[in-house]
Amino acid sequence: MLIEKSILEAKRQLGERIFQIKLFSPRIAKLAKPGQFCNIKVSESDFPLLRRPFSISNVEGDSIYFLFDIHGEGTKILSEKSLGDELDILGPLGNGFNYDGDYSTAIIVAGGLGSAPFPFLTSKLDKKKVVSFVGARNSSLVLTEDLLNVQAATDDGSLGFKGTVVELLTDYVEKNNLTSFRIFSCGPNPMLKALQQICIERNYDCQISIECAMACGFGICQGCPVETTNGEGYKLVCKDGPVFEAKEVKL
Amino acid sequence: MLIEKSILEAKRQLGERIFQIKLFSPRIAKLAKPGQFCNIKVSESDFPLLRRPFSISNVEGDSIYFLFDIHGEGTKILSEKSLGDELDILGPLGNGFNYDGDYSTAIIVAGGLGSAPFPFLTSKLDKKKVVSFVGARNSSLVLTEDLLNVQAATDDGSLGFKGTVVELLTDYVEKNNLTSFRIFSCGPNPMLKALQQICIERNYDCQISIECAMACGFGICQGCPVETTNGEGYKLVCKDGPVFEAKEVKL
Amino acid sequence: MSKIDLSVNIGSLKLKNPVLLASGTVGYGNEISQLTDISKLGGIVTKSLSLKPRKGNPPQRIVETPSGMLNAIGLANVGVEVFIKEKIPFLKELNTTLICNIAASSIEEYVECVKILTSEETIQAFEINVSCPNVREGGLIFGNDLSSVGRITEQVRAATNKPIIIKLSPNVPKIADFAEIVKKEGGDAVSAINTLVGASFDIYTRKPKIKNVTGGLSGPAIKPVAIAKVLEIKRNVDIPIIGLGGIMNWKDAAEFMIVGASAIQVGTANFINPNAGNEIVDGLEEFCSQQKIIKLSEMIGSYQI
Amino acid sequence: MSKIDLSVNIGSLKLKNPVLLASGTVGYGNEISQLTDISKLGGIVTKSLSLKPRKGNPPQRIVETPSGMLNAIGLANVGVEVFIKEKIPFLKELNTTLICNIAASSIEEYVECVKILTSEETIQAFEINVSCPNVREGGLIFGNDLSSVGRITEQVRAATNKPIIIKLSPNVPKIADFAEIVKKEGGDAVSAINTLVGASFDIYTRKPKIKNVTGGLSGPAIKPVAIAKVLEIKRNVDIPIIGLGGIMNWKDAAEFMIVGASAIQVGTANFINPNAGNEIVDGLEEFCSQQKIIKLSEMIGSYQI
Ligand SMILES: Cc1cc2nc3c(=O)[nH]c(=O)nc-3n(C[C@H](O)[C@H](O)[C@H](O)COP(=O)(O)OP(=O)(O)OC[C@H]3O[C@@H](n4cnc5c(N)ncnc54)[C@H](O)[C@@H]3O)c2cc1C
Ligand SMILES: Cc1cc2nc3c(=O)[nH]c(=O)nc-3n(C[C@H](O)[C@H](O)[C@H](O)COP(=O)(O)OP(=O)(O)OC[C@H]3O[C@@H](n4cnc5c(N)ncnc54)[C@H](O)[C@@H]3O)c2cc1C
Ligand SMILES: Cc1cc2nc3c(=O)[nH]c(=O)nc-3n(C[C@H](O)[C@H](O)[C@H](O)COP(=O)(O)O)c2cc1C
Ligand SMILES: Cc1cc2nc3c(=O)[nH]c(=O)nc-3n(C[C@H](O)[C@H](O)[C@H](O)COP(=O)(O)O)c2cc1C
Ligand code: FES
Ligand code: FES
Repeated sequence: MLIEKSILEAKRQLGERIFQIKLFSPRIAKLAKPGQFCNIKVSESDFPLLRRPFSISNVEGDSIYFLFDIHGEGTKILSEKSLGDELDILGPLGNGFNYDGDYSTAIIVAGGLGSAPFPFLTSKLDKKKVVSFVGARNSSLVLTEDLLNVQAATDDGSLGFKGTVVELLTDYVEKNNLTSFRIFSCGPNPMLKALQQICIERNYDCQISIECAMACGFGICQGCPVETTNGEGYKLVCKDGPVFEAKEVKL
Repeated sequence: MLIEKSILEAKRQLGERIFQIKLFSPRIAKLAKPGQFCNIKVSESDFPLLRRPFSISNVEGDSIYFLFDIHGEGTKILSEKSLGDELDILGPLGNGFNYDGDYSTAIIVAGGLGSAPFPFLTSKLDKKKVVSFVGARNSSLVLTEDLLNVQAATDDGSLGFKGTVVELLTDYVEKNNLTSFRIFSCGPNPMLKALQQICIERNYDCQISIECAMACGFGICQGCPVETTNGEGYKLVCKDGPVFEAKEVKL
Repeated sequence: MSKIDLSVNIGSLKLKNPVLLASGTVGYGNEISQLTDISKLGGIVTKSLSLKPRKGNPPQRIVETPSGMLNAIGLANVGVEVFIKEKIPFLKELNTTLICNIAASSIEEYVECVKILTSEETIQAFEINVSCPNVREGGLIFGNDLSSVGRITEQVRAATNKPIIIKLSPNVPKIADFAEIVKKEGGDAVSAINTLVGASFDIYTRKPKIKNVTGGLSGPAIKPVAIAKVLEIKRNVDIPIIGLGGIMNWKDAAEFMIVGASAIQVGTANFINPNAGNEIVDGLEEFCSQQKIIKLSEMIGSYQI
Repeated sequence: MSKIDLSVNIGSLKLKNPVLLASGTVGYGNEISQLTDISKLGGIVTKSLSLKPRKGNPPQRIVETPSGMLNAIGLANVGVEVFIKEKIPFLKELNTTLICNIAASSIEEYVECVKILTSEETIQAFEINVSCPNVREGGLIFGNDLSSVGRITEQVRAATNKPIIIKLSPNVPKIADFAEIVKKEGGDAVSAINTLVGASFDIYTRKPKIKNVTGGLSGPAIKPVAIAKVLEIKRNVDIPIIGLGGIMNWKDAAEFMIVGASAIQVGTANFINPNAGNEIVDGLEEFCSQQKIIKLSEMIGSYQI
């Protein structure tokens, strides 16, 4: 973990309010693992006050990618950056996905911007069969770039399956009689909750990446607790996560 | 006085930290008088909180000009605006210079950014002889554009007279045995104080435009008092000024 | 949208909507009326009046701070007499509820002001400013002293039949105690909050940026404090609350109403957006229609804890 | 530049420079030491410790506000025992002054904690947190009650020979009274300020954004309040003050020293710029050299009013 002043090398608009940015950040790029995130200072002034956390979406040589949507003031400022601008990035933070092991199929389950960390993870899964279930409210919010074997689900049926990615997933596992697989998931809380429930019921091997409000992003403020299921209190999303075993935490 | 969303039509950098901007602001342009100012919202967010006051530097058809230097966060943001950006402008505010009367020479005395209001005033002085004394710390800060018959003074002698504009002025008045003239001045407080003292001693006809911290700019906060010399308390710089008779206020 | 009932009551005072402009941030209404439609508002609260005119503090009176500002205006005002003669005629024409704010240096002065003004028909209620840092009694700021606030309320109550709103200081650990005593002594409502005491220094001159040394902190910076204070009063005392402190837009206004404010006041925001009050009225109406609320007053104190 | 003497004294505690990192904003030093050089600092103040471990409040614990943030961590900490076993060994290696902050629910617990920890050589002073909104005695927050603060100071004083710093609540009208009683009861210094009580609500769910309902407001938003409180203490009581509240950079730090702080603490800023403390040390040194100040301590309380 370190702070790196990183130059904006490329910016692409992927949807009405969705952006992908590429930053020259060689030292963070070298350390980064899939599922980790960075805490980005979006302005040079004290406004907005806090950094904003974003998953590392991909790493390409000395550069890192982020994928984000305009949510509030911070992401709006970020979306207005120009090529050549310098951003102050703290990372890589947290523990990433654990993708070692001898499962044969890696299943990615992403909702909306939850697709963000998976291009990077996918690039590391070259020894596995990968299938990706990507869902969103409607087709314009489905982010599938750099993912493999994608099946989409939308709430309104405007793309792919009309319904949730969790339904798609269970269907797939059942139809294919899968036994050796691991699920990697990221997305909105209701989706993760539904997934978590099914994984616990069926004893699926599943890791989820969760989000919550954060101040520091590296363990000094205690601002990002998540309750553990073992009754031992709280873990910190930033430091102990953001990736957890699905059965480990209460959402 | 009104609020007008005004599009940035042109931006010129006149010095290392000095900018001139041109805004399409037909309703304010129509009402504006030399010496008045506008209170500009430099960002769309609540940061910085307050508007920033700037003299109307010139009016050209439907457009108004401002001249400013990067002072702090607000003016920095202003300097980074792009053509086509919209600014929220409140104006015209205050009372301008009173240039009616039958004096024959109009003498402009400006220090640093105090040059700002004078292109507009000069454009209205077509019936008078105009001489302009413009001073600054050094040559790069002397702003003379659209002024007439300029004589410069710099603290370091890098341009024109080495010394103050006030010295230049007194010299000029004495050497030319001027009797029918009116002085219009704007600039830093120490300069205005020196000028004020001389004008009171010699009974020169002199108007000064003064600055102070402002919140509202139109008389509702009572935040911008200036003490009057008649012992009757305070006037408001924003509403009763920013232009005052030199002998009227205590600096 | 026109079916939504925006009216609220502050005791016996009925407002067509809950949006008021705060004392000291609208003068006597004349300047701001050029920039916004005052008749659309719930009402305005005039700059604090004292018995005699006050010229106020020497400059510098204000300074910007992160998301806020400090002011030490020193209650510059025209005094009761000039107010009646010169300001009331204009205010009468504004077609909005007029609340007259009073500040004084002694209990007698409060009473005297209210007695003189109570016969003015145009004035529909009094807001008693016991919380300005420049108003002292025996060295103690009135607003931080329970018994002073009690006595002021009691005696002002005796001096008028019009609704009395006591404007409370936030610089106390338990603001609910103050609301309680206001209620006990017959006050109709409380306003919360006035400014927090703050200061700012220039590190090069080592002088205070405000000549008065300390000033009152207002603006978005203090909103979380104000929300906590309004909630504290709501949870402990059954008295109408007028909420203020850092309200910039309708969302802030809605937040205050949810934690218990029956009406709200817009202060510092007027300096930046003189039309903020009107926009808040529109925003609240729109919000109600989205949320299928037909009476805005249902929102008051509707927090879910 | 190397001739400038940056050292300051807090009573008998000598610091190599006045820059400390504030309790609750550096954990126990391990994470932040990866991002900044702690040995360059005047010292660090550890997260509030209680006798037994506390798991803290349920989420959501923090929310951003205009130029600030609210937190209700609920004093999550490892407890005295684990602290000694697991944290002290690391802290020993940091080569900086270690101030141990204690929070408790009763006077006995404060005393007990101090008694246990006083024998730890690594700990050079205690900061007693009497101002956390979650610590109560008889329903009253310690920090807002003069006699509680007096008694805590007195009894903690009796339990250790190490310097005692009492961290004061800003949620009181006269903070100088609290500093006075700390001095009277043998405290060596006061820290001012802890967070202001605040709250924030979601207008759609009508729920508090922080599960605990209220939280502590910190960050630049509160700096003017903190400056006023430090100045108030300085003008009224002769006791060393550690100033904090919204310090983001060396200019803020200098402002606190000018109004009377002998040392300063960096809190919320650590979350955004973990190197802020080091940059402040450099900035103050540079400022001294520009201003021809050879002893930084000359700046303390050098305001010009
Ligand atoms: C580990 C992690 C990884 C993330 N990765 C991505 C990503 O790759 N792409 C993406 O678009 N978004 C991602 N997010 C969410 C992203 O951080 C927020 O959208 C962003 O902070 C919004 O900032 P804003 O100023 O635009 O919004 P505002 O709503 O104006 O402000 C956001 C504020 O709300 C707080 N907050 C409250 N709840 C949350 C929450 N659940 N998540 C984040 N902040 C919250 C933040 O701390 C911040 O202070 C991630 C969040 C986390 C915690
Ligand atoms: C009537 C009037 C006309 C002006 N005309 C011009 C002009 O034409 N060109 C120009 O470059 N500048 C002009 N100024 C000064 C200009 O307003 C300031 O430079 C500007 O506000 C600085 O903003 P900032 O955010 O960059 O600086 P910061 O220092 O970050 O913030 C400025 C803050 O300081 C306050 N402040 C304190 N003292 C003063 C003061 N003497 N003047 C202004 N603000 C003060 C402001 O209210 C504001 O909140 C004028 C000021 C006034 C009052
Ligand atoms: C410049 C200024 C002047 C004020 N004058 C008064 C006043 O005369 N009487 C009063 O009761 N409150 C006065 N206030 C306090 C406001 O009415 C309000 O309580 C406070 O500013 C908090 O609200 P805000 O954050 O919306 O501004 C003043 C505030 C400001 C900023
Ligand atoms: C997340 C967080 C946790 C805190 N925890 C503690 C604590 O455990 N003990 C304590 O005395 N102060 C605690 N504080 C208060 C800070 O030490 C400091 O007094 C306050 O935040 C004001 O300073 P700042 O504005 O620089 O942050 C905490 C502050 C924050 C923001
Ligand atoms: S965000 Fe600070 S500890 Fe996790
Ligand atoms: S700036 Fe508000 S009255 Fe002049």
